[in-house]
Amino acid sequence: MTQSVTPDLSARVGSVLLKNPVMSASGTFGYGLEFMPFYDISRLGAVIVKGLSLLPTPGNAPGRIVETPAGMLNAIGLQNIGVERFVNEVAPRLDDAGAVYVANIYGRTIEEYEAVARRLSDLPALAAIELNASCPNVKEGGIAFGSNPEGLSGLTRRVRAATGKPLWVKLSPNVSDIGEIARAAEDAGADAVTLINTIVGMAVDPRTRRPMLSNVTGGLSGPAVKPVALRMVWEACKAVKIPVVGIGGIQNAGDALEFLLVGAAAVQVGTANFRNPNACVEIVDGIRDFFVREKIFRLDDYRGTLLLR
Amino acid sequence: MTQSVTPDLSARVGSVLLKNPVMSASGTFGYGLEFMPFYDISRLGAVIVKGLSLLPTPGNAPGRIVETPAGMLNAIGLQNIGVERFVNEVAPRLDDAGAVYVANIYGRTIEEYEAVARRLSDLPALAAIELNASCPNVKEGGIAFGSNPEGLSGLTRRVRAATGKPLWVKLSPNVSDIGEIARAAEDAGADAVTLINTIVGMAVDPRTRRPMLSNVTGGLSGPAVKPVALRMVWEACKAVKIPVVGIGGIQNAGDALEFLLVGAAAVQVGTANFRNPNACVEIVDGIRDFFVREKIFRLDDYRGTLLLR
Amino acid sequence: MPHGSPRFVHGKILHNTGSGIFYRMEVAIPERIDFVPGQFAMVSGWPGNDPLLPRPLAIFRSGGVRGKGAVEFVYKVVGRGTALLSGLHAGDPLALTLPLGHGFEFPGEDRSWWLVGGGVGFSSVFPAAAALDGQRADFEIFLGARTREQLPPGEWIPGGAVPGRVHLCTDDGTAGFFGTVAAALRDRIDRRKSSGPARVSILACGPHEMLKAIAELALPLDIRVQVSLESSMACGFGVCWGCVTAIRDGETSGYRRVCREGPVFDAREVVW
Amino acid sequence: MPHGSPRFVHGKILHNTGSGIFYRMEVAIPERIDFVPGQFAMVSGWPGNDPLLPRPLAIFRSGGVRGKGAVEFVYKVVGRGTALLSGLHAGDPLALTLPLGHGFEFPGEDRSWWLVGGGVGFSSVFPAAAALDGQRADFEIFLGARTREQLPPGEWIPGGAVPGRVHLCTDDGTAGFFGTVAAALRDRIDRRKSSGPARVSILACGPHEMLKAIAELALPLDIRVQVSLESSMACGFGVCWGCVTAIRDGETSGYRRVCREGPVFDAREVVW
Ligand SMILES: Cc1cc2nc3c(=O)[nH]c(=O)nc-3n(C[C@H](O)[C@H](O)[C@H](O)COP(=O)(O)OP(=O)(O)OC[C@H]3O[C@@H](n4cnc5c(N)ncnc54)[C@H](O)[C@@H]3O)c2cc1C
Ligand SMILES: Cc1cc2nc3c(=O)[nH]c(=O)nc-3n(C[C@H](O)[C@H](O)[C@H](O)COP(=O)(O)OP(=O)(O)OC[C@H]3O[C@@H](n4cnc5c(N)ncnc54)[C@H](O)[C@@H]3O)c2cc1C
Ligand SMILES: Cc1cc2nc3c(=O)[nH]c(=O)nc-3n(C[C@H](O)[C@H](O)[C@H](O)COP(=O)(O)O)c2cc1C
Ligand SMILES: Cc1cc2nc3c(=O)[nH]c(=O)nc-3n(C[C@H](O)[C@H](O)[C@H](O)COP(=O)(O)O)c2cc1C
Ligand code: FES
Ligand code: FES
Repeated sequence: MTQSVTPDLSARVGSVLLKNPVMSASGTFGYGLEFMPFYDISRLGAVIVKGLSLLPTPGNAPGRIVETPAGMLNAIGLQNIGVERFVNEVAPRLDDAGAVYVANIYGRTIEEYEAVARRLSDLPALAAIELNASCPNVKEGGIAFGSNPEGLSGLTRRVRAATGKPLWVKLSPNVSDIGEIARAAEDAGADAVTLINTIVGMAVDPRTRRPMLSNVTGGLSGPAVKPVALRMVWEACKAVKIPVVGIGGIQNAGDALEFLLVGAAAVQVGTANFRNPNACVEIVDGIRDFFVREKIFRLDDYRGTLLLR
Repeated sequence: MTQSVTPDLSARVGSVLLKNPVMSASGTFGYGLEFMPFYDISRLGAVIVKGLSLLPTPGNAPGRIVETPAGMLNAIGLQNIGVERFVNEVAPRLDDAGAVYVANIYGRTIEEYEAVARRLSDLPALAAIELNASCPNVKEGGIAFGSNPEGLSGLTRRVRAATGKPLWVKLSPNVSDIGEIARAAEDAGADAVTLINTIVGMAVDPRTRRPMLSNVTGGLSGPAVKPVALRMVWEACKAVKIPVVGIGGIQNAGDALEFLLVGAAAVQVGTANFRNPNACVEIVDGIRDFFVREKIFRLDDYRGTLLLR
Repeated sequence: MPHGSPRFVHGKILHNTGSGIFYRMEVAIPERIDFVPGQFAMVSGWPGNDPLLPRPLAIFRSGGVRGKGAVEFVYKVVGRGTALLSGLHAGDPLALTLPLGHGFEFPGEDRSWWLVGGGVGFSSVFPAAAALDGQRADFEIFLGARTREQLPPGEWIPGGAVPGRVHLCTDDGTAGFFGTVAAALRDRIDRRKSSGPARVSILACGPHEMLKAIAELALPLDIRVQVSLESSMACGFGVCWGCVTAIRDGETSGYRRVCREGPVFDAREVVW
Repeated sequence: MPHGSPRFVHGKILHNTGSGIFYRMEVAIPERIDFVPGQFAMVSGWPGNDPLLPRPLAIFRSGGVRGKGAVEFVYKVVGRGTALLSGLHAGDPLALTLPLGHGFEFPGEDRSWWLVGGGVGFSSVFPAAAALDGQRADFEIFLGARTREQLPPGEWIPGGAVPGRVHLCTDDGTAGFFGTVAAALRDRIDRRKSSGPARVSILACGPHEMLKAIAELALPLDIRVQVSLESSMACGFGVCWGCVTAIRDGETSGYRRVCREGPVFDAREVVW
């Protein structure tokens, strides 16, 4: 009787069924294809591609990243090839690779958000659209929408109307009350919320007296933010009924399990990909091993089972 | 001409003159006396003692701290001996030690805050009162006051009226707009703002399925939060005219210089004391060495001189 | 015994080698330190801020020549910090705050001592044994482990060569007494009853469950029990209030710092 | 030259020893890898998350026997990551992503090669020299350093025994040419004019200012210059867009990834 049943890792984010709860986080996984030398990306729950805008975007001047204790600041400024090239050149290759993929989008105006969402709706295989309402690194990156419930609600409603694809809204952690923001997204028709995006931070060089980033401030990610991300995901899970996707500082299966335990439907892995290109699949395997060891047969038997005294 | 002039490190936080800009942060330095075996605490700009309440407070059940990547979560729950014992037993010994000291206070109600502030006003040598409007770990620890401008303004006004001591208001980082909160404190009569207090975070054990802290959530401190703290201090410096004291993840002189560079009048060092009991004085020495090397004669010639393109 | 005032020192590893599941590490420090058995050091000094906090380790031995000091530790790899320690080499730097905490007390009266170490708990019990051995006091040692391999090497046991002094206990019976140290202690208590009225004092360090079982067994018989508790610590010298445990104080109880009022407490005062 | 597809491997340090200001480290890896001179590895694998990011190091040599591989790096301690590396010992684990980036190009035509390394820049230039030496090509090496001690040991220089091939330059004149490598190159160019029309191609790696000076000197003379640029990198394999530099593309310019389109660029395309 030592025979072990392979646990069922399948996860559901609203209407989107994933073979496992591990996705790559936008902006840390390129367009997905870059990982093909390392592993078969169809093994992931989903690939979330780099944030797409209506037109190709050059991004910020160099001085875009700086390492911080157990974290990093980035101010890439959403450099990307634009939605048109994505649809024509990248999407077919993701289809060929058998990947489940989600497009992360942003616009300088609500109309741009709508246009990008509309264009992406043409892609039959696209699993969902993730609305980046929280990029701290471009003035127009949605931060104006993402840091108050009214702004987020308006944006979400408009994009919701522009596409039939499942709509995930990515939330900014730079707020007083994440539950309130999550509810605003839910009420405006989001199919899921994903969080956290990066926390606004800064680093300066005491000797040259200059900021380390050309953009002065940047977004903090990596293990350093995990405790904050986990708390916000927990709060969001309590605040809304739609699925919550947990993101922030996940490096290994144990970290991913923490987010699932507090109620996340699935997780995204970002900065960890940089140090270990295999991070995402190692996390899938690690979750499976944990479930085997702990005799948990289905993800749903574990999700949201945090014990409070 | 290689003779070097000792730089003038004296700092001013409103009417309070400090021999150097390095203070210990509340809750990480006991009542100050615990450091006497390591060094003469009168060498510090000031000692900020553990948060004091009207009555002795038992604090939270064990499971109070947990280490996180480059940081730690704490949920001490403000265990302290109460203001009366502080005034009678501790203050005289701080006087004897020649220390400049500041009392950090909190109350469950505005009236308690007032009472603590009033009792402390009897201490001639007390340099200032730091109002903790931002402890995330006790329901009554001021978080209700600290996370919105109106609450903070009301509390500050009342405590301002209750004491003639310089009043520093310690701000919570768990807000959307730190500048707005800092302005609320300024408008309500604060002599300075100090920030950041800890960021609310969480950690759970995937195997036992329980929170690591008895209080479920706790406050994140240490190097992990430095980039966020620095950004908020920079924003606060731009928002108010009163002095801003920078706190958050300072481990060494370089970190302290970053806060001074973006405009902080002085800094506080917290979690670093745990790993290195000499951290505060090593930072004083490190700042002095840096000034000698860089031929900076006075702190004021360096403070707030960040170069933006 | 009075404890020396703590200091923060930079040391250099002299050796750090595994013996079975235990590592033994000696660190050169600028000056010789005295310590009371049960006292500990906060150990850090590895590169980077992760792990961030120092780790508490009982002081296993302290020595030194010509003004220079050296301290020794014994540890078991249980997590990230101890794994990192085990990867350090001779010559690597290490920072230490020591000696810390309230150690075992040795009241002057004539009595027998039973020293109990469970798991790596022997690391604070052996220094007590060494002190008693130096005084030619009457003591016995009980060592508990899950299995034979998890017992400390016999040659580490101070005064261990004296016949009848050392009682080994394993949960799986692969060495010595088949059962827990608490069960072995019960046997020993029964034998004591028949052999006479010598006063006994127990000093114990090990897993919480073991300490609790010993307290429940010995306290009703008026045997004095001192236990060394564990706790997650941030500072180790009493300034963060992170390490507290509930301690009875007359009618009431309150949270006392394991790093300062402890780690050694009178078992009667611990809220088990 | 085509570059091999990158892989992520766990290695074990074979040796890691300082020689003057440079450390030379060899790492055993599961399989042999091929690389183009100028390609690099992202190196990490130390305990803890601080430093968090891997560090880029040029692949200095690659070898191996019986299916197992080994790669060698040369590095200089400049900050936290390299300091941490320098404290690692034989037997310690290390994780590597390699080979990465676009290396130097060696068009087939008959020409002379001038290889220029400033500071630790020789680490990507010597592999190019080794390749040219293997082809018995005509090449000369220019090495610049602040002072004599900061030059690499002579025996590291591939083909360095050939008289007249190696030009040492020091800013303080303590060895070889008194001045920068750019000044030494100017001399060499002047001498070349007199000696004939052989086509020359420059491969250079070193401080940005040095590369810029070389580009300004050589490009107007129609000497082809390839430069290996540095940049802060998070991933090293093209997915974070953190490492970009401005590159001219016809009339316009855009940000290209140093880790992917580079680190070696045609000096004409770099926006200096
Ligand atoms: C006063 C004192 C003296 C000690 N002396 C020794 C000694 O001489 N030799 C020795 O090997 N160990 C000793 N310990 C225990 C030692 O400090 C811990 O094993 C160590 O801190 C674990 O660090 P880590 O990073 O390896 O484990 P972590 O990764 O921090 O944790 C690994 C596991 O151990 C648990 N754990 C961690 N720290 C503690 C703790 N303090 N108490 C209970 N569980 C914990 C965690 O919950 C986790 O399950 C002592 C502890 C104290 C308080
Ligand atoms: C493709 C490539 C190949 C390289 N090959 C080698 C090599 O073979 N040998 C070698 O010794 N070094 C090499 N380097 C440089 C090496 O990567 C850096 O020295 C190293 O990352 C610094 O890490 P650190 O943690 O020690 O320094 P940090 O603490 O990160 O920084 C110390 C100082 O160096 C500066 N710095 C850090 N990284 C860089 C960088 N990438 N470019 C410019 N300045 C930087 C910082 O701004 C700071 O002033 C290479 C760099 C690249 C991009
Ligand atoms: C270099 C970099 C680029 C990023 N770009 C995007 C982006 O384009 N769109 C987006 O929604 N989030 C972006 N993010 C945020 C991540 O998707 C993720 O929310 C965040 O990094 C926290 O997760 P982590 O700690 O696992 O990295 C980016 C993060 C990094 C580090
Ligand atoms: C264990 C602990 C206890 C604390 N107690 C208090 C307190 O009583 N009052 C207060 O205002 N801040 C308290 N703080 C917050 C610190 O003063 C400081 O604002 C915060 O830790 C950030 O600084 P650091 O990263 O240097 O630690 C406490 C922090 C820690 C880690
Ligand atoms: S560990 Fe800080 S008070 Fe005990
Ligand atoms: S370092 Fe990530 S794209 Fe170049």
